[in-house]
Amino acid sequence: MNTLAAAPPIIVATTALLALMAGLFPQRLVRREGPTVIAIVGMLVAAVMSILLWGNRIVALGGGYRIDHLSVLFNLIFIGCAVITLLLSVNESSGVDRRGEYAALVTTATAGMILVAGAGDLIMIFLGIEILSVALYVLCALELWRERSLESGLKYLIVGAVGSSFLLYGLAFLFGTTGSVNLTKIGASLTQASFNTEPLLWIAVTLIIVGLGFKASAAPFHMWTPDVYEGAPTPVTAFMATATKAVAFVAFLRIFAGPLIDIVHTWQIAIGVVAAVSIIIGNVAALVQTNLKRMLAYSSIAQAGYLLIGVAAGTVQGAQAVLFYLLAYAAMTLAAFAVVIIREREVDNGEDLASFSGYGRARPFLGGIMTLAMLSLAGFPPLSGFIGKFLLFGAAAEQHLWWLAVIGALGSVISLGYYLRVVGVMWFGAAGDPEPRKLLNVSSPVTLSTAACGVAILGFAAFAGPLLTVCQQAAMSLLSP
Amino acid sequence: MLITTLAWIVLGLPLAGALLLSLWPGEPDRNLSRVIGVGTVALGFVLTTIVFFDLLSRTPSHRHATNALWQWINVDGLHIDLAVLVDPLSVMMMLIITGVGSLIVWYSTEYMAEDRDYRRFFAEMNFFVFSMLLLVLAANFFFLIVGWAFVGLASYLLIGYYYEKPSAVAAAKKAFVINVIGDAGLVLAAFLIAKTFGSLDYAQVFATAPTRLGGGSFTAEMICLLLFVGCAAKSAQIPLHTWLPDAMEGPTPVSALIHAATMVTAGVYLVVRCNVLFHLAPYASDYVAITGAVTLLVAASIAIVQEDIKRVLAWSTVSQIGYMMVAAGLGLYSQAMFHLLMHAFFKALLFLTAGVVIHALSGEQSLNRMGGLHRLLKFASFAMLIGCLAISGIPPFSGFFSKDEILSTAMAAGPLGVVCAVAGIIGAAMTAFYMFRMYFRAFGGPQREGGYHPHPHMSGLAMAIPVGVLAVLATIGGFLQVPWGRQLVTDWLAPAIPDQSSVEASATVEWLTSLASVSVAAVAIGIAWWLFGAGPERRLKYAHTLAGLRHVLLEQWLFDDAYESVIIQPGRDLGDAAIRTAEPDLTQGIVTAAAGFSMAGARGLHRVQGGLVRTYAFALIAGAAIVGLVVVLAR
Amino acid sequence: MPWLTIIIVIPLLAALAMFIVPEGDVGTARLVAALGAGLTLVMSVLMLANFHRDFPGPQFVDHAGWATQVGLDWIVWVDGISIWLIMLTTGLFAIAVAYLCFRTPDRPRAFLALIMLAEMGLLGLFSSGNLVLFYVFWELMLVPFYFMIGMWGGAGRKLASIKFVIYTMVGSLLMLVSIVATAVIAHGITGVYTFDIVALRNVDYTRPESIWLLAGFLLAFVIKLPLWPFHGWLPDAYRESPIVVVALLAAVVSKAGVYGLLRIGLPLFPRGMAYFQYPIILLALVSIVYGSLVAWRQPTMRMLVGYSSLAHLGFIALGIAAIDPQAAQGAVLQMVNHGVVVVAAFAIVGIIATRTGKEDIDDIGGLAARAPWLSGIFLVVTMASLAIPGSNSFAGEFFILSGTFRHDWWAAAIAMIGVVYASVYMLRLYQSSMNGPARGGDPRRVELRVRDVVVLVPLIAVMLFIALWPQVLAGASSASVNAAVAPAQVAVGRPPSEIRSVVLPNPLPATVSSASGVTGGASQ
Amino acid sequence: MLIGTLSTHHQATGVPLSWYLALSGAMFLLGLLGVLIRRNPLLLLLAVELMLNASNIALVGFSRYWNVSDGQIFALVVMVVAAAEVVIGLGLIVAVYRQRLALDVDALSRLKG
Repeated sequence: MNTLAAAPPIIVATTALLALMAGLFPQRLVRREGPTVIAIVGMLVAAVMSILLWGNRIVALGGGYRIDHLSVLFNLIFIGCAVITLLLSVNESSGVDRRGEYAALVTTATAGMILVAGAGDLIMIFLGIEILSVALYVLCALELWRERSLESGLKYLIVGAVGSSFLLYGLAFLFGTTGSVNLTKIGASLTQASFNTEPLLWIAVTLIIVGLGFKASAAPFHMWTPDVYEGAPTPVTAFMATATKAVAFVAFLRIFAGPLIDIVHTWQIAIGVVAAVSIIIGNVAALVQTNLKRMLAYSSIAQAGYLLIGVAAGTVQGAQAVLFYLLAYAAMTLAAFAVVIIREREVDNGEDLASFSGYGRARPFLGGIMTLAMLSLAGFPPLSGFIGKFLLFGAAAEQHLWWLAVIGALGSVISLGYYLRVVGVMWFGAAGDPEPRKLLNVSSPVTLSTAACGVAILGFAAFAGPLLTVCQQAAMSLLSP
Repeated sequence: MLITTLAWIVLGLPLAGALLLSLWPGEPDRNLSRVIGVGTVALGFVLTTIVFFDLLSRTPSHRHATNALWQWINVDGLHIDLAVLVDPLSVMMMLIITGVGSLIVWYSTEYMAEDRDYRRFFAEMNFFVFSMLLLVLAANFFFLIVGWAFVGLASYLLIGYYYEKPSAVAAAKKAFVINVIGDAGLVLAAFLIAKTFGSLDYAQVFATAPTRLGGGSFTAEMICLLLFVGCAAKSAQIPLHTWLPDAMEGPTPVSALIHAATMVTAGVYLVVRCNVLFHLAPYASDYVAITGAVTLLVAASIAIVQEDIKRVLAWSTVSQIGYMMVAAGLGLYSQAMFHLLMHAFFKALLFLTAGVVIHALSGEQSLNRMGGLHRLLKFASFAMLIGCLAISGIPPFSGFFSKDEILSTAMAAGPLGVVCAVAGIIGAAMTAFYMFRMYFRAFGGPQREGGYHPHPHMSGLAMAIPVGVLAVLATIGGFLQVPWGRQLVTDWLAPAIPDQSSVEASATVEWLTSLASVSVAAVAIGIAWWLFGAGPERRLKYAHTLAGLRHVLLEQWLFDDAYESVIIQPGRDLGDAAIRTAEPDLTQGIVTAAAGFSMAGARGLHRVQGGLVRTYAFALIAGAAIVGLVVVLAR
Repeated sequence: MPWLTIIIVIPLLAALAMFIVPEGDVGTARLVAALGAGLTLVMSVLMLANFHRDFPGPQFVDHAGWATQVGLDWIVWVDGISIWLIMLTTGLFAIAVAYLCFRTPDRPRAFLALIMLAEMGLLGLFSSGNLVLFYVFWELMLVPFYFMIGMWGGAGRKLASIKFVIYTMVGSLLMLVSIVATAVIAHGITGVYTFDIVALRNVDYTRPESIWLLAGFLLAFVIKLPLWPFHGWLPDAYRESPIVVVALLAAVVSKAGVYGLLRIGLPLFPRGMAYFQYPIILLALVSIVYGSLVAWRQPTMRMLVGYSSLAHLGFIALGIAAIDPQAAQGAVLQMVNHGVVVVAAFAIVGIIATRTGKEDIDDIGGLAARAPWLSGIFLVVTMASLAIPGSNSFAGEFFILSGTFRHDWWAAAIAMIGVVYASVYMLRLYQSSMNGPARGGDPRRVELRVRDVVVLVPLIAVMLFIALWPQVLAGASSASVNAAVAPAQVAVGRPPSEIRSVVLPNPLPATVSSASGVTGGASQ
Repeated sequence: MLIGTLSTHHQATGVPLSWYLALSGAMFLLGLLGVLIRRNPLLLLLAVELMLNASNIALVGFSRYWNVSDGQIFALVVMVVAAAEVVIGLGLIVAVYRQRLALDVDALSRLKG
């Protein structure tokens, strides 16, 4: 029974192996489509498994992994992002021979994420994060022949390793302060004693914030993000921008909103400051970007700042807001990247903002999706991005973190400068090249998943009620170990 | 009930006429325009006489009736009804408006016969009559203000009737704007009244005024001063008088009806209507009288040098209203109304006669190009002479009785009254001088050089009959109210003017004043005859004496220049300055600065992000230090 | 019958239906828009017919859950204030659609769809019974205007559109913070976490709380209005937008700011309003004088009318800041009046500009000679715009200033400067285009045609009706206005004799109104 | 509580916890310094290894202090992870080399801004 609870990560990890093997098949058709199909099917099975496990609270793997509402919700987020990433990569021009590795790496990373979401101890958190990081280093550099891809992989590796070291060092100190790696036990020991004046704990908290902040690409630990996002293959960027960010936040929640909740005062302001700095730096730096991927990278930095507001609140409302906003954020970011991916296939410089001039009028559907994504990211109601921000501000206000809410609001104003620039270029700009290289089939998986993201942006808002109930249950599960 | 219904009909007729004429699809037949234009006003006059006799048949204390059509609005306890008040005062005004009005509109049918926009003229005339009737019939201050503004609008439209002429357009705008200033004063007065009394109804305000406002209280003074701002603007009293001479750009019948007989006297009407309030505000009343006295002198002095026949009459109007204001300010309300009535007769006569001349000379208005018209236009000459004698206060013409009554009663009304009476007597001399200057230059002396081409033609009956009727009225009208005889006007108005001050001049004073004013007028006429009666030679000989004064007079005491340089140009400059500096620098500046700040930050971050791994690692470490510091500090 | 929901949804459906209309099929697009706007208008008129005139509280309450656990709900209702704004919106949008149907813009489907979306946003805004919903619609209406300016505007449209949005959003995002904070603080006081406007009216915030919470809202409101010096978005947006958009911005969108003050500022944060009373009065007065002066000196017709609108909105803001039932009633009247008049003014400017091809005042002249009907209607509009006594605008301005005068006579006196200047600049507009020697092409071409008449005549008819019988509006709104102003009156210490409404009204029970939903309000 | 016991000798070994921590801290800082000043990617990887191993020492030290095995298990996991990272890192370095690019991280600055 307990092992059954660990089924999702196990299934996904197995799927990764199967996909890898499928990529080695002699038949070209299998080599081309097999890995993707296997990976998607395998992950969907894991998703179904997770859904079936909804409502259960099971501890498995000797306390290292657990199934609760939170982990199930995140499993679905991760799998959703991974599946859409894979769908967006279909027909990618790069070699068929790498299909197996590509699908396997994405799936492996997903397995690592799932482990973090269900982590019951510090080891599992670190392990999961490293599994996905290592997979992502490779994914970034997957287009080895492209200098930029390589650069982004190596940069990510080096800076990422430093970040991981910070995280690890922080985890080590957390273990050292409490004498346990088990999250539940850490929580219990922190509740019992007064740790207000414990320098080791301060070091632990600081280093964990840095390490996770790095993974979440929060400022000032964000500087790798634009470079890596720009250099990596765009579907990988989309995956990183959504799933990886979600991992960082589930780790944040698992650690801070879980065992460290009783010493909230030691980390609340610090996380708040990181959030504020991220919002300001991300939004301001994005203003002058002309590369859409880079712009979205900075936007993701700012969005990390918004999500951190919810973490800083350190309440169920905060966690709930983070969860909802992550869902919304994933939908809007994937939608934006999906359109960029499509544009990249149509023209050479598809990631340049300039190539989107007049795009909305030429392709109202894709332009519409992009517009929806941008408006939602900017927080226009009634899109899901707005509801997320509204909840985050509410969580901050509940904790009287007024300054955070105000900075968030001002940051949103700044963000209009670049989000609306995209919209403006698409709809108000002079029409670009009249004859794109090739038209994607409407029924292609790429188009369908793009549409799905667009629908999600609206749907998450329309069905905010039930969705929030789910998020709330997930958030509640943080507090009851 | 009957009389209010009739009042509503009288009010509605010209409105219906105006609407009918302006909304008539296509170009209506000229006869139709004529019939509607004259018919509505004339019918109004007939109905008004019925009202008049109905009121006359009642006992004086029952000579009033109000009727509301509907509750216009009720906001926070302030009820405003669309209501009329029929009382002796309003009926008297109605009689003037519809009576003189129908004569003038009739006259216009011929005067405007050549005009392209026939129906527009009658539509606007009808609209004016409606507005003026609304003004006098309103039973509360609100609809008084509405009528007040509507006559301003009608005046604007008719001054700017020849809208292709830039000078007419400018004059119209000037008249409108100055009248809006007056409206503003009136509206503020209404606010103060509403605040003080909680009502704008005449009946309620006047009934409770003595108890709610102490005599001479600040509120009473303020109300009356603010009301008088409106009166001054409408009745062209200093310093808001500058629009009236320019208003002569309108067709002559318009000048006769609006800018002589009716609209410009609305200010007098209002002061008389609010006699209860003015009675409680001695300082404001004094101010009214002083303004009247100053205006009558200033306007008369300017009239002396005018070369345009209509502008002479315009300034004389300003001056004559000054007399009425003197009377009203001194509390001599019925005297003011009597003079108003007489003025309506003789000034309408003068304007219409001037119109006959202008018509005969195909639009010529300058006195310089007239002369010796007596032989060519006998009828007009006699009519004009009657008008001049009347306005100069020569007995037994109408002006003598009304002006004389004002002056003699003023003599008895305290020191200010004496001062005003003296001013009035000086004014009377000036009036006689400039009127006969006009008369002699137009009709006397030899014909102008080169004669008249085409030959001046006598007008038709439609113009002649109104002139004739008015000439008769200007001649005998004064006998309505003669000293020690029947005081018909005063008696009639008595119910509407409860606070009639019991100033009664002694017989000696009365005789002396009359003698003084008549004799100075006669001397002035003599001088005018000597100077102007014989042709241009003598006039030109003396043209350069007192050049400085003459210049000031020609510049109309520099009021326009002062306004232009003190109020209008600074306003323009301020607006331009706002557009030049405040708009881009202040309102745009904040935004631009914020945007610039953000962009500078963005460029700074752009530079920092130099692509070096070590920078990134360093930022990580620095960030760790900051977070650590915050953790330690915030603990 | 869920009146309001239907009224809000019809334009949305019309906008969505534009997606199905085949490209290039202008006729169908027009038909869809006309049907959408027309049906909305008819529904709103029917709703008005069922309106309970004397009831001060919410009516036609529709309530449906959305994300109830976080206070997000679909609560829409109207009271005596908002019903008129709903009528104004449906009426003016119908006019705008009529105008557009005869002058089909480039890419008509998209434009008409955006117009319909804008209508939905405004209708939602004016009927929101929930602060978050209010915010949702507040922002929602921004988006279509952004696109309309950006896609159909003039040469500087890109900058104008983004400036318009960013400027507005500065205020509105802080408003979002305030909205959240309001609920949080109210939660601390009452123990109920709600965004329901009716429920929040009874919350007794401390003075600093009230001030700070209102501050967030206030910025959004004064930017939307706009009041000087927050009108930085106005010149560019007015200069670059299509004339229909300018008209709607001036006529309806600006009312959102005023409505916010009335619906949220006065009843929810009376102490804050007491604190900000004089700052708002001051800004309103500056707007009046400044707007008038700048309008006077504008070179183009549309900018003249645009800045005149700044001045007129200053009057409306003054009426609310006066904290007096009479002034507030005047402001409500004037909201409708200004909307009707300014749309007519812009319509005429648009007609003249399209027929002569010129917008500069000095380039046009003497049109009255050959276009008497245009001239006549323009005169009526001019007079209404400068609020000549007897016009509908005067009814509003009179009570605004009369109410202001009662406590702050100086403010009313200063505002009179604006009244006088209104005549100066409006006559400049009228005379220079209509009078004088003919300039700017063949005036005969400018004369009104049927397409113009269908736009202008309904507006003129409304103006005349209100001029003749404003009690229809005032009577149906006074109860709500009194209720809205009463708390602030208490806060500024007005004597009890002046306070017309003591008890804050609850929604009209569903059995009395014909609304289907349950009430969203809290009990006393 | 813990801070007070940092300097007390552990019964079993006699090596106080603070010594472990001092060593680990020194290694961590050394690694950081290496990351900051080195340009060769191989040496950078080495520096990162140093940082990871600093954590390992801390983990082991704490594990000893609390007398639990968690920390040691953690350290073992870290070793595996570090190995994996190095493998990937070396692979990428080889790829860089194959692209005939300079083995200098400062040269990896095409992506910036």
